[in-house]
Order: sequence, then C-alpha cells, then structure tokens
Amino acid sequence: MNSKPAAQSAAVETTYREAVRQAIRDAMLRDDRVFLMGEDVGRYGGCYAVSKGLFDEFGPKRILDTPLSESGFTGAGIGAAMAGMRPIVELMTVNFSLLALDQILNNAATIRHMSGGQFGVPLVIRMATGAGKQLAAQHSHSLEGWYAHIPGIKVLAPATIEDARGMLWSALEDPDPVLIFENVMLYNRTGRLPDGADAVQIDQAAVRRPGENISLITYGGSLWKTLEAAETLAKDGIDAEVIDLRTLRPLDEDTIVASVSKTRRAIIVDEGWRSGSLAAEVSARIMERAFWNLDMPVGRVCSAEVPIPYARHLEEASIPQVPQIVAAARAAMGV
Amino acid sequence: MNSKPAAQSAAVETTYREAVRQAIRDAMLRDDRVFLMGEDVGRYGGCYAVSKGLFDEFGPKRILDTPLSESGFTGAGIGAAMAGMRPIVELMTVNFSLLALDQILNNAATIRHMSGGQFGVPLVIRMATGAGKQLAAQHSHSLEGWYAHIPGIKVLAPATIEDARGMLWSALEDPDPVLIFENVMLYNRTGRLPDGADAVQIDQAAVRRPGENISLITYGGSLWKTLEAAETLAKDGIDAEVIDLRTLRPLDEDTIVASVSKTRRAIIVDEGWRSGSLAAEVSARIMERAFWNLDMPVGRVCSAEVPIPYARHLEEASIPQVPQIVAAARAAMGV
Amino acid sequence: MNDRSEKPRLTREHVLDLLRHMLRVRMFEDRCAQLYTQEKIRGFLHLYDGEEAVAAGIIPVLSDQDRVVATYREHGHALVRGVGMDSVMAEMYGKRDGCSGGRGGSMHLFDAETNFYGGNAIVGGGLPLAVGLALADRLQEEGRVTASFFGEGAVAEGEFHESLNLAALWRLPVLFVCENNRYAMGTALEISESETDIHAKAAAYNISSEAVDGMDVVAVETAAKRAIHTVRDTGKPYFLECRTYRFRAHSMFDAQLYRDKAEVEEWRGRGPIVRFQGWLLENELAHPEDIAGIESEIRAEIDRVVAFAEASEWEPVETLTEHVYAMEAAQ
Amino acid sequence: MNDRSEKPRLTREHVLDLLRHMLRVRMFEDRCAQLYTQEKIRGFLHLYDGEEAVAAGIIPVLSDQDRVVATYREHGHALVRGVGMDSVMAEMYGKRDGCSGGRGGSMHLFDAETNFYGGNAIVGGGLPLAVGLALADRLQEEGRVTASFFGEGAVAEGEFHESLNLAALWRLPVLFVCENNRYAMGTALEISESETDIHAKAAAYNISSEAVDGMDVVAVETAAKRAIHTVRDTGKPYFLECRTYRFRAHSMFDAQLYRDKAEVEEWRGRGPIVRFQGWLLENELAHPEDIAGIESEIRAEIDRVVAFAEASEWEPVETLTEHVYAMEAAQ
Ligand SMILES: Cc1ncc(C[n+]2csc(CCOP(=O)(O)OP(=O)(O)O)c2C)c(N)n1
Ligand SMILES: Cc1ncc(C[n+]2csc(CCOP(=O)(O)OP(=O)(O)O)c2C)c(N)n1
Ligand SMILES: [Mg+2]
Ligand SMILES: [Mg+2]
Repeated sequence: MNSKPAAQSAAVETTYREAVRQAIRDAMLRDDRVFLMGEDVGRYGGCYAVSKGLFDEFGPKRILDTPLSESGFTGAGIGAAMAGMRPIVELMTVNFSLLALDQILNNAATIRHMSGGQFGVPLVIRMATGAGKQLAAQHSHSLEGWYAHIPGIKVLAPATIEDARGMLWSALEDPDPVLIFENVMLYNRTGRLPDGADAVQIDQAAVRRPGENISLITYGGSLWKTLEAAETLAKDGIDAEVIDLRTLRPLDEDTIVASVSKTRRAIIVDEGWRSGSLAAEVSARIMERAFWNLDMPVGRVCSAEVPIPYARHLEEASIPQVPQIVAAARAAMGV
Repeated sequence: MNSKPAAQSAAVETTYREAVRQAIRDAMLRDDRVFLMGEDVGRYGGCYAVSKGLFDEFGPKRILDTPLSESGFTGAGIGAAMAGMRPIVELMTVNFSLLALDQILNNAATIRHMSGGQFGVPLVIRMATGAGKQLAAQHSHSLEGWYAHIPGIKVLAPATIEDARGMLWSALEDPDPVLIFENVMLYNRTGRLPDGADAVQIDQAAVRRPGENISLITYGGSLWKTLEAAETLAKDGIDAEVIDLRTLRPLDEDTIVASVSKTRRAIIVDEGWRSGSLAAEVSARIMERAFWNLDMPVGRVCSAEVPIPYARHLEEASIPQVPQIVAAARAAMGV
Repeated sequence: MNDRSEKPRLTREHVLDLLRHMLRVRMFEDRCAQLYTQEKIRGFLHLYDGEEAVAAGIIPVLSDQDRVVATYREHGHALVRGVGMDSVMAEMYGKRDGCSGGRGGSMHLFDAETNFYGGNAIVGGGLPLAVGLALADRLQEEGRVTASFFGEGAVAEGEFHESLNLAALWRLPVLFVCENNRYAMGTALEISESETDIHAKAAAYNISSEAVDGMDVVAVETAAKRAIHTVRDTGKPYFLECRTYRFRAHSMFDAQLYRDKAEVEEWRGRGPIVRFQGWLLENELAHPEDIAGIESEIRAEIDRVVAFAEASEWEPVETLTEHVYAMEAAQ
Repeated sequence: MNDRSEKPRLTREHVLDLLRHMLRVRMFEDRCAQLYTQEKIRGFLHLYDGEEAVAAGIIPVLSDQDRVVATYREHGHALVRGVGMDSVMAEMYGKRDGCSGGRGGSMHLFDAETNFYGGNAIVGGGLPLAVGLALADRLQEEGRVTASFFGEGAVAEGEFHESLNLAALWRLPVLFVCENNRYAMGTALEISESETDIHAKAAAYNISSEAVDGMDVVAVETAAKRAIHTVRDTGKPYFLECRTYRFRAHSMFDAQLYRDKAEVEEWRGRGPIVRFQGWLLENELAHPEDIAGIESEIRAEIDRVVAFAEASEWEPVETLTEHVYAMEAAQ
C-alpha cells in the first residue's frame, strides 16, 4: 500500500486521541452490538482521555466502567463476543494487560480452534503502549511484539491519525480477536484527517516515504522518529524508504520483501526490548525471503534491555531515538 | 563449551525426572533457605511426579502445597526471596504461568532496577513446557521464548540429564530470578549421570555434536530430534554441528557465531510458534554478527501457528519433527 | 416450557430420567477408562465418577436457550446437556466427527447447538467467560441463564473472585455451581482454603448462596430449581455449592497418595447412583427390570458410539491450520 | 521497644509527633505539587492529601524490623517510615541521590534500610509480595510484621483474593491495610464492588478485621495497635480498613469529572489535620506556637531537601543498564 498525504481541501485538523474517540463513537452509532468496557472509560473519561464525553452520550450500558479486574472483564469481553456482542475492551496499558493474558491466549485466541470452528470471538482489545512519559518500569513497556506471537489473534499498531480513525471499524468487522496498540506518545499528535475518513484496510503495511537506498521498517510510536531520521539522511543524500508495518500480526511480508529487495539494505526500528523483539522476526523473515538481495546485514534499533527507568535522560536513552536510527542507517550504507 | 558424553565408568542410569528430583533434594540439603512451593508438589508428588517423596523427607514447611493461585504464590515466592529465602516455585505448565506473568515481569524482573539496586529477587521458577502428550490447546505451548524477552531474568532450558541435574543449583546461586523450562517429553528420558554430578555452568551453549557442514541450533525437547536428524544427515554425507543453547537468556552469541562462521549455514529448531519465536532472535543475531560468513540464508523449523490440537496426528504435525529438520538442512545444503 | 415449581416432581418417568442421566454418564465414562488403557483415548482424562448427581440434577432444569460453561471434567455435563454421545466419543478419539472436530479432546468438548461453551482446562478460566455470556444476555435483554461449573480448587484463583464480583455488581444471570469434591488434584480443601465453607464466601459479593448434598440428585435438583428460578426472576447471580466426591483418581496419571482408600470407600457407599437406585427400588418407584432395561439401552448406545468413533475418520493433516482464524478471513 | 498498650497515649509529646507526621507529609506533597507544575517532577504524581492519618496512625506503631509494602501513592508512607525526605525528594527529581537512584520516581520509592519494599504501581501487585515477605519471616521464625497498604480499588483484583487466602491459610503475620478513599481513579466504590463493606470481606478468608475512621489519627492509631499486637501475638493476618478520602485529583492528570466539588469540600472539613489540630488546641494539648514551630521546622526541612534534590546529580547515562542484574553477575 502506498499512502499519500490526505488531500488538504476537505480535511480537519484533529488529534490522534480525537481520532480514536471518533472511531469508537462512530462504531457505537453504526452497530448497537458495540460497547466499550474498561477501567475508567466512563465517568473519568479514560485514563488517556480517549473516551471523554462518550459516557454522557451513550450511557452506562454501552460505556461500562469496570472494577480493577483485568482478567475478569477481559474474559467477560470474550464471553460477550461469543454471545453476539462486539465489545471493545480497553486495558489501560500493556503492562497491566499481563493480568489478562491468560484470558487472551488461553481463551480468546484458542477457542475457535479448540471448538473445531464452532465458536468465534469477535472482540477488540485496545491498549496503550510505550514509554516517553516518565512512568517508569511498570507502565512503559512495549509488549505488542509478544502479542504478535499468538496464533488466533490479529495485532494492529496505528501510527497515523488516519489509522487511529480507521482501524477500529475494520477490527470490529473481523470475526476474530483483534488487539490495537496505541503508543502513548501519539495521543497528542495533531494532523489533518480527510472529511468522511472511514475504515482502512488492516492487511497491509504502508510505504510512508518511498526511497531507493535503504528500507527503514517500523511501526507505532517509532514511525515519526523514523520519518525524521529519513529526512536527516536525505540531507546526506541517503534516500530512505520508510515502511509502517501497521499490522504486526499477520506481518505483510510482501511489502517488506519488495522494499528490501529494491533497497538491498534494511534497519528495523522497534520500541520493544531487542532480544526477542518483533524486529527479530522481521529480520528473520528478510533473511528467509530476501537474503540474496541484501548488500548488508539487516540492523535493528530497539529498546535497551532494561526496565524503563523514571529519570528523563535515562528513559530517553532506553528507547529508540532519531540519532540512533540515523547512525544505524549510515552504518548500513557504509558511511 | 564442548560437552563430551559422561564417563561411563562411575555413572548411574537415571531419568530426567529423577535428575530434577535429585537436584531439588540436593539443594534442600545444602541450603536450608531453599524450599519448594507449587500446586501439588507435596502430597500429590508433583503433576509430573518430579517431587515425589520430597514431602515425606522434608515435610510441609519446606515442600509447600499451594492453592490454585499462580499469581499469589509466585508473588509470594518473590517476596520470600527478597526477605532472604531461596524459593523454588513450580508452575505446572507454561500455559498456566500466564496467570503469574504480571508478578514475574512487573515485580521479579523489575524490582532490582526500580529500587536502584537495593533489592534483589534470588528466586527460581521451574515449569513444564511443550507438546507431545495430546494435552491440547491450553496445556501444550512453548512460551519460553517470551520469557527470554524479559530483562532482569535468566532463562534456562535443560535438555540433558546432566543439565536437569546441574542447572538448578547454579540457578539458586544466582542473585537474580532464573526460570527453568522442562520440556514434558524429557521427563521419562533415561541416560547415565556421572556419579557425583553437580552444578553446571549456565552461561554457555553446548556443542552437542561437532560438525562441519551446517549448524543446527536448538534447545530443550527439540535437541534430541535435532541430534537424530543430524545422524540421518550424516548418512547423506552432511556433517551437522548441533548446538544446544541451554541458556535462552542471555544467549551465548559467541558459540552460535563461532559455529555458523565455521559451517556457513544454519537451521534453528524451536518448538515455539514461528512468528516471534526465539528462533527469530537467533536468526537476527546471526544476521547481525555472521552475515558475511553465510553461504545460505538461515532457516527455521518451528511450530505451526496453531493452538496445539488434541488429535495425535495433528499434534505431531504442529511441532518440529525429524523429517522437517532433515529437509530444512538438506535445502540449506542445496541438495 | 420450564417447570417453575420447586417441589420435586417424583413421577416414575422423572425419577427414571434422573437415573438414566446418571447411569449414562457413569457407564460412558467406565468405557472411556477402558478405552484409555487401550490407548484409544489419550491426553488427560478426568472422570466424573461420583459426581453425576450434580450435572444430572442441574442441567435438565435449564432451558434450551440457557448456556453452560464447564471444565476439563465435563463429559457428564456435555452428555446431560444433550451433546450427542457419538460426537463426544469421537472427540475423545480425536476424530473429525468429534464435537470439536478432534482438536479439543476430552478437556475441550464444545457444542454450539446445545449452547455448550466448553470444556475449559484453565482452572477458573471459564468463570469470566460465563460472566461475559451473561453480560451479552443482559445487554441484549435475553432471559437466558448461564450455568458455570467449576471445582472447589478454582475458588482460590483470582478469576473466581473477579468473576463473582462482576456478576453481582452488574446483576448478571449466572448460576455459579461449585462442585466441591474436596480435592483439587491431590490438594485437600483444608490445604487450599483458609475458610472451607465455600458457599459462605458468596456473601463477600452479596450473592445469595446455598450448599447442597451433591450426592443426592433429588436434593440437587430441588436446589437447582430454586437457584435457577431465582436467577431468572431477579436477573442476579446465585451460588450453589454441591458437596460431592470423586471416586476415581484426578486423571489417569494419579497414584492417589493424598487420600486413604477407606475414605474413598466410605464415600462410594453414599454414591449418587447406588443411593438413588436403592431408594427407587425401596419405594417401588422403579423395578429391577426398569433399571436393567435402562442399562441395556445405554450399553447398546455406548457400543454404537464406540463403533461410530472407530469408524470416524481422522481430520486430514492438511487441515491443521484451519479454525485458527475464521474461514472468511483466511488467506 | 514497642508499646504494647492499646490505649491512646495522649501525652503532649506524642500528639505533637502525630501532628508532625501528618503535617510533614502534607507540606511535602504541597511542595511536590508545585514542583510538578514547574516540571521538576514528572511522570504520575499521586498525592496522599486527606489520607495522612492512615500512615501516621499505623506506621509508627511498627517496629524497625517490620516491613512495609505500599503503592504508587506512597510518599506519606515513606516519610512516616523514616525514609529520608532528602532522598525521597531527590527521587522525585530523578536524581542519583534519590532513594531508588532516580530509576523509580514517585511511584517507586524503595529503601532497604527502613525495610520499605516500595512503591508498587500495579494495583494489587504488592499484596503477594507482602505475603512472601511474611512467609520468609515465618519460615525463618522471625517475629516481624509486614504491613501491606492498598486502596479499595485493589480489592477487585484477583491478587487481593489470592493473597488474603494465602496469608490466612499459612498463618502469616501480615497486616492488610485497605485505604478506602471511596474512589479508584474516577470509579466510585459502588461502581467497583458489589459488596461495599470492604472489611467484611475478610470473613471469606477467616481473617479478623475491623473498619476505622481513617480521618481520625487517634482512632487509626488505636486500631493499629490492636491489629499489630494481634498479628504479632497470633502470627495470623489481620485486616484493617481505614475509611478516608482523597482531597485532590487521583494524579495530576485528572479533571475530576466523577465527583462534586461539594463532596470534596464536605470531606475537607473533616480533614485529618484540621480536625486533629483543632482538637489539640481546644484541649490545650498544643498551643498555636507549637504548631507554628512545627510548621516552620518542616518548611525549613523542605527547603533543604529541595536544594538537595536540585544539587544532586543525574545518574550518568552510561549506567543505564546497571541494576538490571546484580553486579556480581554482570558481564
Ligand atoms: C490455572 C491452572 N492451574 C493448574 C491446573 C492443573 N489442574 C488441572 S485440574 C486441577 C485441580 C482442580 O481442582 P478443582 O477445581 O477442585 O476441580 P476438580 O478437578 O476437583 O473437579 C489442577 C490443579 C490447571 N489446569 N489450570
Ligand atoms: C493492574 C492495574 N490496573 C490499573 C492501574 C491504573 N491505576 C492506577 S491507580 C488506579 C486506581 C486505584 O485505586 P485504589 O486501589 O482505590 O487506590 P487509590 O488510588 O485510591 O489510592 C488505577 C486504576 C494500575 N496501576 N494497575
Ligand atoms: Mg475438586
Ligand atoms: Mg481508592
């Protein structure tokens, strides 16, 4: 998929947060099987203020404030989906989602298979991910790569406002569980959203910046840093292609392979810890499908292998930043 | 590390299960801070009969039968370790460990860092992993690769009887949390254990079969299939080197790189689901450190991306088997 | 269609139905145990031997629209609910005609037609599902009841606690049925619970509860009627503890080091089938021929389903990755 | 060294100590709030404003050997426990002299010297740790008590349930302190618990419990003495619910849409400091000058620790990956 910037004419300035809210609101209006449940999604307005106003508009039956019971209400979302509803479960952050992981893996991802295809779980789970707000070692991790390991679910990482607006509906239409990861640093991001923006496909990666010399492959919060790095590289005459994976499971291998086969070099940028990262999977796929086209080994820019520390300078040093991406790309170019 | 077969003279025939039991028993005798806790480890004798007899020998204070509260008692193990004990927590299988994952990641792996180094968690967690007993989709997965993603913990996968016997004590001496994964198909494995077998190092991979033509890199339950595949390959004149990773975190990159640099070809065999597997990490590391020495792309033989099904033929088809390993190695040899 | 009266309807027909349910489960499972030693059935096999009065007393009181969530010890629940014995047996064989297409096995019987939501082998893992099914029913204003079965061992799990609170807080029509057979594998109740009066825990969630002799099918049925009517009338959850006992090993791998043979024998004497059957004969609600007739019918049925399972085909290995995602979305 | 009497010792010295503890926390946090708007402190900042009587009433009753486990709302607990205000402030700044070396921040204050086990920001996540600390003490036959603080929101978590059962089952010396401030972020108690009488839930685990007015420091202290003595004497856990209120927002990002200003004002009128201070003055246990003296001492201390934190250095970025594994094992 090649994504061009949205036509400027009929577009409105908005934020990523607002785009997610509009997506939820729109889904609620379109389909009365849809409801939102999670901690503080209602009266409080959402821990990242995503659902502000929805409680007043839709009431407590469709915007359900839950107790602090991640496993319980995620499991309840699974059951409700099996019985015909289209729940959107919000988990505040991916660190807390571990409390619900048994339900997600052992039930949501598995029931269709275990039941021989009799029961499906058309559930959407949204959660925040990532560092950058100095929330330290129990609130800042990026574990979406883990979820991308689980057969039976799909994993999305909207990085743009269009995707924040458009992925939710596609996820709700999917007959299987779909997890959506929203990087916390994106919520305040502003941009123009075309009037009447609607569902987007959730099968393919997007080339966010075409280029000839090297492929920079990333997703989520790292997309913008990677695009910035590409501009810096451009000043050195290095024309980087930036791929936004968008869907972390299943991976759009074809787009990755096509890009790398053209540029013959690749760096993967991923806010997960390096060992066992999603970046490793992307590297392995390139190894398997594009080895003969590579002029240089594929590199990775990932998070340092450390529980994210509180102090700003340490936190900054622990996750991928523009200079590291630039340096890795330059090294891959042999400059 | 090059590991030679144990001297036949002063050796006793034993099982992997018995080796784990002896390791526990020995640790309990050596250090009275050590105790074992978990579901049915005591009166029942352990769900895989590993701890049979220990309750009678050590009594209920040191062999603690816990209620079904994975998060609670794993967290209790963490707290007890922080207060000076050396707990061995047994989780029946890795699928159930998801219920304790919040405690493992957000506490055990993190407290040392969050506390600026003031508190450590010298805890050992053992659990069974893997398929092969027709236990279906909630009991058969191999998620040790996930754990290998977590900074702050170490992850071991004893494949041999020596390692089953020797890794536990080394793990208990480690000041940080160590997770030990015991593949369920190994418990009944028999072999000779040198008399007076003791602790083994937990830092390095082992070359289980030296070879010149291709590196087969694996761990845990897949080691034996891989060795069998190597023998089959030998009949075709393909001399495979078999590496047993032993420690999944931190990975012994040097042994891997040395082997691959020599053989110039590698296949990784891993019972985890392919996407996001530990095998991907190994492939990425080889990409990063041995790309220029490769004559062929590194391949992976992993589990099919499916919750493990019950029926024997389907279960068999879902995890790595000897013929697939042989086929992958042949393909890498270009034959 | 539901009988709303809570008095036991002890017509001859009804008591024979109750007996038939229990015998069908018992005899089916006896055969399964044999087939296990013959390696026709593999994996873990958890028998319900001794606990039949619970499923037999409760499940027939549910309506067709109601939903059932069970554990890995669920053959009895599936059979009483009306999942075909043929498809249950084929599932145990791992064959394609099994109720889960051979992918689930003994621990994962599923059946959409009878609203049988499995066969969950994570202890406590079914409770949140049951809450969710009932939540959907409340949101869709359906008058259904969801019955959630679990062992007393599950009571220690966090998911038990979270589920009871959610069900009560949101006023969801869930019947929680704790099958308290006094052991979780080898762990006796006293070793897993600081408060062993399980049903009393429901008070911590403001849930009405009751404990019943789970070895007495009539008592269970009476309690079940009361409970299910309460759930249906109030829309609120109800907690029913059935005190029962498992006569056999936890699964086929259990040496039973944790309990005395004498204890097992004592409970066997109070077995739900032997006791009910004796009482029926004594009170002339049934004659020996009735029972013999039922038994021979069941034996014939079991022979038929074993033949069916034997004849059923293996799912082709090429289909391995089917049912991971819905067909429509499959690539 | 512990005072084993449960009667309030209302000597002048003692009441001024209680007041000093509360004022120290309040004034420290007021300054933190300012520093937050100045962006000296970042991340989440959860103030204890209104709840000071709980930590001040309980923690001084513990002995030095006892252990404390707290939540992300733990500045008060740390200060009352004796963690140096300088190192707490430096931690909030993220500086190397912080009690967690700048890696923890406001939510993760740790201090080995005072047996202060954090600063846990997973709701409910500290309870199993507390159980484990107490388990070690039981196994090592140490007479220590572990006090575990948590909010009423944590009561809904599975880990709460599992921990209470384990502590009671294994007779562990844990004092569970529920700081019931009626809200979990924006979720009122009635929206999170089907049974809102929190302390009554302890009965489900066979744990003795009591609820106390958490706005009254003398009442809290009296209850704490009773509770801690019980734990020490019996070795068994005890559950103390302190009914309190948070005057400020949940964290600095909270618009407080979920409650009325009037409700907050009403509670403020019953504030633990204003009330205790008034009572002291009325009963001439303290004079205005005493209070002014304490306040100015604290102000000076706060100025000092702010200067200390300002002057403290940043941890060099090269040390980023330190403290992931123990030094001894570091490569
Ligand atoms: C979360 C989890 N932990 C452990 C197990 C292993 N296990 C299977 S059944 C069982 C005992 C459960 O006892 P109970 O709930 O009383 O049910 P019963 O088997 O007695 O019917 C255990 C420990 C599991 N399946 N899931
Ligand atoms: C497991 C988990 N879920 C959600 C959160 C987000 N969160 C932080 S504090 C809080 C409210 C907790 O309320 P309560 O336990 O009453 O404590 P209080 O903040 O009122 O002191 C929530 C939901 C978290 N930190 N951990
Ligand atoms: Mg039981
Ligand atoms: Mg609260």
